[in-house]
Amino acid sequence: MGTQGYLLTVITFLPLFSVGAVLLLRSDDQIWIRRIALAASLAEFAVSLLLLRGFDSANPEYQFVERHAWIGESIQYHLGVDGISLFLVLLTTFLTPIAILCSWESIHENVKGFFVALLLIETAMIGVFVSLDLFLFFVFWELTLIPMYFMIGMWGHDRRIYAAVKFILYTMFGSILMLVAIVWLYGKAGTFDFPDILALMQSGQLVFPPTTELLMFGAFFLAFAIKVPLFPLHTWLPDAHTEAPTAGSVILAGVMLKLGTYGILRFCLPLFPEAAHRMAQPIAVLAIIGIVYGALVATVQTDLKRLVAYTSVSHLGFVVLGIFAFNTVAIQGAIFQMLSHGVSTGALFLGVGMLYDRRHTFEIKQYGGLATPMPVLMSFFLFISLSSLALPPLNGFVGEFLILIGTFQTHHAWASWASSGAVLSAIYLLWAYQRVALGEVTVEKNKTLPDASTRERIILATVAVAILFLGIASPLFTRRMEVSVNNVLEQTSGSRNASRPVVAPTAPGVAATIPHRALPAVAELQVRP
Amino acid sequence: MPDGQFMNLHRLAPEVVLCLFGMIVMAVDPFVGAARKRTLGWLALVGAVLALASVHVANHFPGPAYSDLIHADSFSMFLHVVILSAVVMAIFGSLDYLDQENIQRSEYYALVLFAAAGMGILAGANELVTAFVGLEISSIATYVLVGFRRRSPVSNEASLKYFLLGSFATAFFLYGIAMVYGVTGTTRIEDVQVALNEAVTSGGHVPALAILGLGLILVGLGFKVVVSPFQIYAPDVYEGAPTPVTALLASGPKVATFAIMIRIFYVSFSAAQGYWFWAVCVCAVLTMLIGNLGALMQTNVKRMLAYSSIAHAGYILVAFAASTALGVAAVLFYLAAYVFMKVGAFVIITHLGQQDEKRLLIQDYSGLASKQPVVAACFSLFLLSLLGLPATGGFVGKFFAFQAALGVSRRALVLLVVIAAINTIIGAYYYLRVIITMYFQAPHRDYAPTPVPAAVAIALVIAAAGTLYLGILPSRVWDLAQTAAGSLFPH
Amino acid sequence: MLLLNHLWIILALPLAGAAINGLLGKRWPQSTVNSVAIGSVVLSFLAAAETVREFLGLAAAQIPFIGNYFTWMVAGEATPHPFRVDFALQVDQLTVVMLLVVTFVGMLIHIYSTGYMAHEGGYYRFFSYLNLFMFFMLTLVMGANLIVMFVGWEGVGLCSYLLIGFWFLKKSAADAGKKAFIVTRIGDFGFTVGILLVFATFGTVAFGEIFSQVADKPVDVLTTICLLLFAGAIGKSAQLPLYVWLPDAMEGPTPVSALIHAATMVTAGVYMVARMNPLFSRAPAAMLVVAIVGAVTAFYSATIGLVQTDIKKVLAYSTVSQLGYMFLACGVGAYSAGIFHLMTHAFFKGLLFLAAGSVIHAMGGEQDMMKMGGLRKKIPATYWTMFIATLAIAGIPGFAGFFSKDAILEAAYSGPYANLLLWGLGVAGAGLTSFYMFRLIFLTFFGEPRYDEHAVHVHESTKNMTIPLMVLAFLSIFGGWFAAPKLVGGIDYFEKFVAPVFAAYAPASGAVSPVATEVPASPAMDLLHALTGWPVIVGVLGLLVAWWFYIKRPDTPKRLAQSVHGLYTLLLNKYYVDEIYAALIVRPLLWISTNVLWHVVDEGLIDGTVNGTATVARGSGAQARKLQSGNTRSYAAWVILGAVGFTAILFGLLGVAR
Amino acid sequence: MSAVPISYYLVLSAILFGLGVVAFVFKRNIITMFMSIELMLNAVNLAFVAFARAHNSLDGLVFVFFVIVVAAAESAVGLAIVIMLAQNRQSLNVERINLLKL
Amino acid sequence: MNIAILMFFVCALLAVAGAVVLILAQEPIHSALALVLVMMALAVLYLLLGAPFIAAVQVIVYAGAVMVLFVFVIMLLNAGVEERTDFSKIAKFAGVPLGFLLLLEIAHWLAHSPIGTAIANGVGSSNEAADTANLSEMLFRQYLFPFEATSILILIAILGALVLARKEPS
Repeated sequence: MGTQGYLLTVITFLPLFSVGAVLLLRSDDQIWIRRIALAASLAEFAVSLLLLRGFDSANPEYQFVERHAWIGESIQYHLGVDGISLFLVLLTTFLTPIAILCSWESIHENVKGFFVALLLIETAMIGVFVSLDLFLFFVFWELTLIPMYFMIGMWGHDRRIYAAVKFILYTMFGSILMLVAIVWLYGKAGTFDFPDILALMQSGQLVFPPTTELLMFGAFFLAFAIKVPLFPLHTWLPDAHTEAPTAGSVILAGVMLKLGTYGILRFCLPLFPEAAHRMAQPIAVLAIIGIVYGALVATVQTDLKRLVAYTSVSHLGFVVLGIFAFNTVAIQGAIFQMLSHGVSTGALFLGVGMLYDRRHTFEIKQYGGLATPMPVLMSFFLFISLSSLALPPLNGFVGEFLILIGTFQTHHAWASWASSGAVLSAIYLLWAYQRVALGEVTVEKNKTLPDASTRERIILATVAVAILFLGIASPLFTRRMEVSVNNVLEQTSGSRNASRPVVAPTAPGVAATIPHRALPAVAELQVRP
Repeated sequence: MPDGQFMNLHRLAPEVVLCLFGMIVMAVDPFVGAARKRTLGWLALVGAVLALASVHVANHFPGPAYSDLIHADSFSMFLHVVILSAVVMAIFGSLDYLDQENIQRSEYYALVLFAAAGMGILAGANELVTAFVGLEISSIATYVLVGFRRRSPVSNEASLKYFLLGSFATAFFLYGIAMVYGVTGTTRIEDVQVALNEAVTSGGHVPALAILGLGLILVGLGFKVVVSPFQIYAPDVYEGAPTPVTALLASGPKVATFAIMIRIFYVSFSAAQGYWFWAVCVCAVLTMLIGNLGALMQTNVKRMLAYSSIAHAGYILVAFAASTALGVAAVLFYLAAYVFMKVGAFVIITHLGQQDEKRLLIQDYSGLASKQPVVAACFSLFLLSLLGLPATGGFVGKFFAFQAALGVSRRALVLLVVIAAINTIIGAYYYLRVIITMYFQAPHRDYAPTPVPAAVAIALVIAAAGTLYLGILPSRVWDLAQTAAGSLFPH
Repeated sequence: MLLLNHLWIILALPLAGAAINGLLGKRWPQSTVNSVAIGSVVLSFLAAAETVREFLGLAAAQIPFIGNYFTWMVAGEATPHPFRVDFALQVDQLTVVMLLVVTFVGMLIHIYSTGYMAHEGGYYRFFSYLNLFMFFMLTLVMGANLIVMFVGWEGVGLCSYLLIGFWFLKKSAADAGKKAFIVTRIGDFGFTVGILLVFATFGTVAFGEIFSQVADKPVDVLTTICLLLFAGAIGKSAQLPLYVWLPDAMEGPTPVSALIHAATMVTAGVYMVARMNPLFSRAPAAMLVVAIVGAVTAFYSATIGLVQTDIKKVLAYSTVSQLGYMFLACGVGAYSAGIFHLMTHAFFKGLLFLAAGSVIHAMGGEQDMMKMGGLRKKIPATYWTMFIATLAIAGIPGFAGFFSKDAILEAAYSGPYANLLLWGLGVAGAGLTSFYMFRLIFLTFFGEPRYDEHAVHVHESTKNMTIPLMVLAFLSIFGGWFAAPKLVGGIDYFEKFVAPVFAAYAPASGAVSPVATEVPASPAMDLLHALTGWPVIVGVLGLLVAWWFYIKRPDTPKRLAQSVHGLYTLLLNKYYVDEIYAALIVRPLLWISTNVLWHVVDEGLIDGTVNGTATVARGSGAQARKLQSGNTRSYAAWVILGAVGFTAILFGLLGVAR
Repeated sequence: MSAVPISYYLVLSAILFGLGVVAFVFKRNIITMFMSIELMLNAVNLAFVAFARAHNSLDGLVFVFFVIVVAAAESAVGLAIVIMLAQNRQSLNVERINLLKL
Repeated sequence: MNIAILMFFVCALLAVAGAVVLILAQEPIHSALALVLVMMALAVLYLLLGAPFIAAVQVIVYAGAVMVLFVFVIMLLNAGVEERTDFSKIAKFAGVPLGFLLLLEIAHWLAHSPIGTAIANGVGSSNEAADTANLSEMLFRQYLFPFEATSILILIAILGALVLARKEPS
């Protein structure tokens, strides 16, 4: 995997630079702040499309690799994408302009800060997807939190502070333990470089005793599971979503939740195969509980945005389930589901946001019969709901069905239980749609609401097209993933069979960093158990 | 004794410069009109900066000075830089503060410089009594500085508490030294090590009296580096002291004392590592917990930051407990990062506190972001760094600390790191609370923000730059820290 | 071979129509919308017809003819179990039948709708939905693999949802649409799992590939598959226990009821079972279940039909009942009979609905038969066509329904899977059917008007509505004559035509419809036998009873109702099934979700834990502060404590070391 | 002629130091608290001298010299602080000086 | 029973007594005088230990200068009877007992330390090592640095006293 230019660096940091540009503007010059932010994000999307051109879907290695020493020898600036991260990067770059566009008018105070935060998040999220050095990964991982924290806290709704704090403490709790695990891993492997660590494991030089491995897996998984969020770690999500501004929700649901599932797929499985297989059963059970539970709770929500938030719990359950089926089809489905959920749920939040812009409430009671005043918006809303309830041939169906098919190969019961999610999703989405759109207009104010503006039509049309495209042209995506997915699976199973010595030897890197000058007492202390 | 070891002032260049300027400031004082005392501040600043520069000189002639009472090794030099940058920032922070409190006096600067000199001695001391003298120099100077706002009762009170408890603890330290001297017949760091190792080889274990001495020394030093249960005085003193002094207090003595602590524990008492390891672990846990929990419910930012500095001492002890060269390096790096973010934070408090430090409650900062976005941003940066968010020095510091601790595969240390990690979350809560107030809450109507004076601005720029530099490009400093740590263990 | 190679055109036309009308129709006059909608359907019908013509020219080996267009889903290509779904369409005899029925009836109903919907808002929307439905229905019947079929399957469900709720301002309509979609989805749950199991078993989802392997798969697996798939069919074709959505679906505009809820969509289940016949034929248990469900439903819903007064509701229950017959047919192995009945039913039931629509139209929206009567003279066209349809459904010899229903009951009586009990149910159902259908006729068209003649001025519908009626009436008579020769010992041409589909993968035992194997005795006897068979007898009986009840002694029903009041109310309330479902499933689920899952688990347990930890932390924080008493002496005490403590620790370990 | 074992001196110094500690925590008057610190320092000195004697080296005595100087300096500042405090407060009772707490 | 031991015990007793009085005395002035007593006793012990110079310094600097300063301040602030408040429970119930515990602990280890067995010379026996010349030699050569440092220390002390104790220009 030779270095192939600096494309990834550009993609990762372009938003950051545009932040600089935005900062240069006067903070009351809202129009230009918006324009520049939008232009930047569109440019970003265009650039990121270059990835598709150069990407070789037959190559299992990481591509567009960049690798430079950063801190000492052990910490590197190491970037690269494979079939798994490729589309997640694209998803990010695709959703950001939409998020910017949808907050075009709904954000009034401190516009500058808002778009700065948005662009910062983009950089951080892309960074997470492309970094191959655990340290670098963690840095980006944590950096996603703060801008989102500000976004929720500053431009959120009534209970925004509670939500923001809950969001950040919840997620930090997970990630800090992951940091410990990462550092511990370094202590054993002597490097933070993900591929190198894997190589060490493959060659049997680096082996963990089962218990340790389980603990490590736990530390990593907890961080990711909170992000996903996996039942029962999901309670930050409804609050965060409900309180966040529309753009925030779109990014949060669209991309940020995927950080979790991506992390599981990229790190938890290959690094701790044994543990992953041992924990597969309970985790799958949790995922299934999440699918059903999320759906049921969503059904009875009285707050539209909260409802959509809970659907995420349900849909992400599918993804986790797919991942832990350890089956190519299922995992491809899982990745695809990440994309389609990103688009569909993002779109749902867009719709909800547009309603909010008009009526400043999420209470379903406050709506009803909206199809009469705003047919276009509601038609889009229905279309999006349909994609979210996995109606073929839309995107939602493809993802879910691939997961189910794949999972069913290995675990009949899991898949069967999970399929019930499809029924439930129909229930909550259609019921919600009915309560919002159908029937007579119940609230006087709603009679005069304007239908979707041109800007909104553009946004909605874009996502609608994306939904349809994902649904019909799924092979364009799945084919590019397959090699990488098999690669991951091979890592996950391959190092299981690797013969292993009893005790884990400390890798050379460590010997280098703990020199012989260490005091004698310490020297003998280290061998002492 | 060969004269080679005698009088090598150049190896003490920083201290010399500091004392010199201290006296100059005093000497010039009478010729400066009451209105222009501020210029003395700039003079002192020049002194501090020159001292910083002179570290470079001293660095050129590493080796023992004054018949080996002082070591000008890279370890001491590293810490000199850290201490002196803290001093520089503190002085920048003081200039306008003293005007505003109208206590603009030459003594202040002189004392700061002398205190710095004391800390320098402490950092370089290679002999216990010398260390004691250094310690006292810095302590007595700071006792006075703490009480510098004479009209303010809290300032007096802080000064008294600090003085009483400080000298109380020092007495323990001294008695500890006496014990060590009693056992080994010497007070030179390496000689003690040799003697104790011999004792171990002959007697089979470290002499009891030495251990007792170590315990008493730990009391004295623990008091200065502010670890539980000797942290007890810190919140009161930090709160009562004039804010720039608090900045100095929270950084300088801590750094210097850690220096001598490392020398004593790692070198002199290396034989006893198996014993002090546990003491340090316990101490670390207590310190982190008490520091963070105490800060959790504070309404006064200054006091909150005081607690947070306790907590940070705890994190540093985690690295300290690693008892490897890597651990020392981690401690050094952490101290460097810590100084920038902490002093930065306190300088901001200094500015925001306004006349008579009346705006110290968290509520007072509500909506600050909309009135003074840059200040708020800086403050947030420091807070996030204290909280340990990536791309800041605080994070990298914690990271290296964890790395050092986990580098030694030992269950206790893993546990220690996990506890530290969980404490970070507790910490997050109160650091973020301040950010919430600044950004998420409506601004106070009655609050009229004072424009940021140049000096404060400079201090902030230095602090912020340092924090970010250590956060994003830590390699260079990390390498220095490692060589510094290495210089402790020749052979 | 022009169109066979471009099967997609048949689908594409209505889709295009839907898209055009949906996107642009809003601003267009009705005429334009009409021409787009009807044009697309007519073209698609012609295309279908042409396709059939070409198909007839194919050699047996080329059947089923498959057109493979693009790969729609693919995953794990490199793995031992690659999953790959092509968007492929196929044509075989079964498809041909469905194709013609769907396109033709669909076409007629489109034309009819131009009249019926003329005065409704959202005209373009209606036709765009209708076209979209055509697209999905055709996908369903032409799909060459389970997944494509499933696409159509779900798609028609969607359209039914949209069309039932077309008048979405009416809450009842919106509810009905939702109910239809969700209830069918429950069935689809089974269908989905069924597909999963199929793939897991056969490693493919394409019909041909599945059937070719079917022989060497264990019976229990096949049974499971069949039952799961049948669950889907139950939902879609409104069988017990999931039939509840269909009566409510009558909230939709009548043409919709005619097209979707009588002629085409609801028969999808039957089609699917027939399509999967190789599997079913090898799973006797599943067959039995299908048969039982069919027969019971046939009888059960007929009983409900007896007492309904809403003209469309009657037809709805009759539809459910008729679908029951089709499943009964499949269940007893007489697939062709089932499909045959599907076809004839499409004709006469479509007709019935359209006619009913015409009546309602004439009555100015009135649906309650009790408020009609004596319309015979006023709307003769409607009357005559509807009467014909009724004769057909009642199974009066010579009409379409007679042939198909007769074939089914005969199979149930003497087929390889014959089952007298089910046959009995079927016959009884037939009697009831004939009764309530004639009840409908008599109540509507005979007797004295029971409505205010000044308020409502009844008028015959326009040509574009009556012409489709007549066409369908014609088919309701002659649509069944393919089978006529059989009566005189000849062969059933319809069956002969579709037989290959069911024969191709039939198990050795030979579960093909029995009639073919039967040796004709004497034609006359057969004819007589057929004409005097139980079905005919009960049919006529039903007619007479209805005549007695509603013409001769109009007060009888009331008296009867009083005498068996309990039964009457039970029927009137449809056995309270909806209420039971609500009480047993819907409400508990909502209650649990709200009060247990959401409030207790989510807010109570999980958030409680989270916030609890925070509270604990704050509490201990408050305690930690208390250490700072501000009293220097206490501080001194702390320092001493530290000194003692640490020396203790150190010496403790020294002791250990000693 | 026999003489006094060093340990006697050491024990004495221990006793004095301990009493100093106790005094510090026991007394309330700032000045006397400060005196008890002086007492502790004296105890330390005694120990130094005794050890110096035992090792027969002079360093100990030098240390004592430094300690005394430091103590003197300390007392100067300390008493200054006491005076300053006395100017602002009525009581010299350390327990009444607790504005700063929690 | 020899004179050295006798003197040791007398002085030790005086010292301890002084310390106890320091603790118990109500009046700060009494405490001060008690402390002076302790210092004197110690000075004698220094003589016994053969450190006449230190003894002298002890008497002059400590008992002389420092304690006089104390007494002076006590007079200046005319500190009356100490009020025995007991706000700090922890000081009462933990501090004091632990103080004694610490005393015992230290005493125990010192008593049992091997060095303790070394015998000190009696009175008068002049100790070459300890003579003032060598002492100053050490002070100004080997320990020159701390010595210089202490000058700074004293400078600081002066400064401090200046800053803190001066009357406010009101």
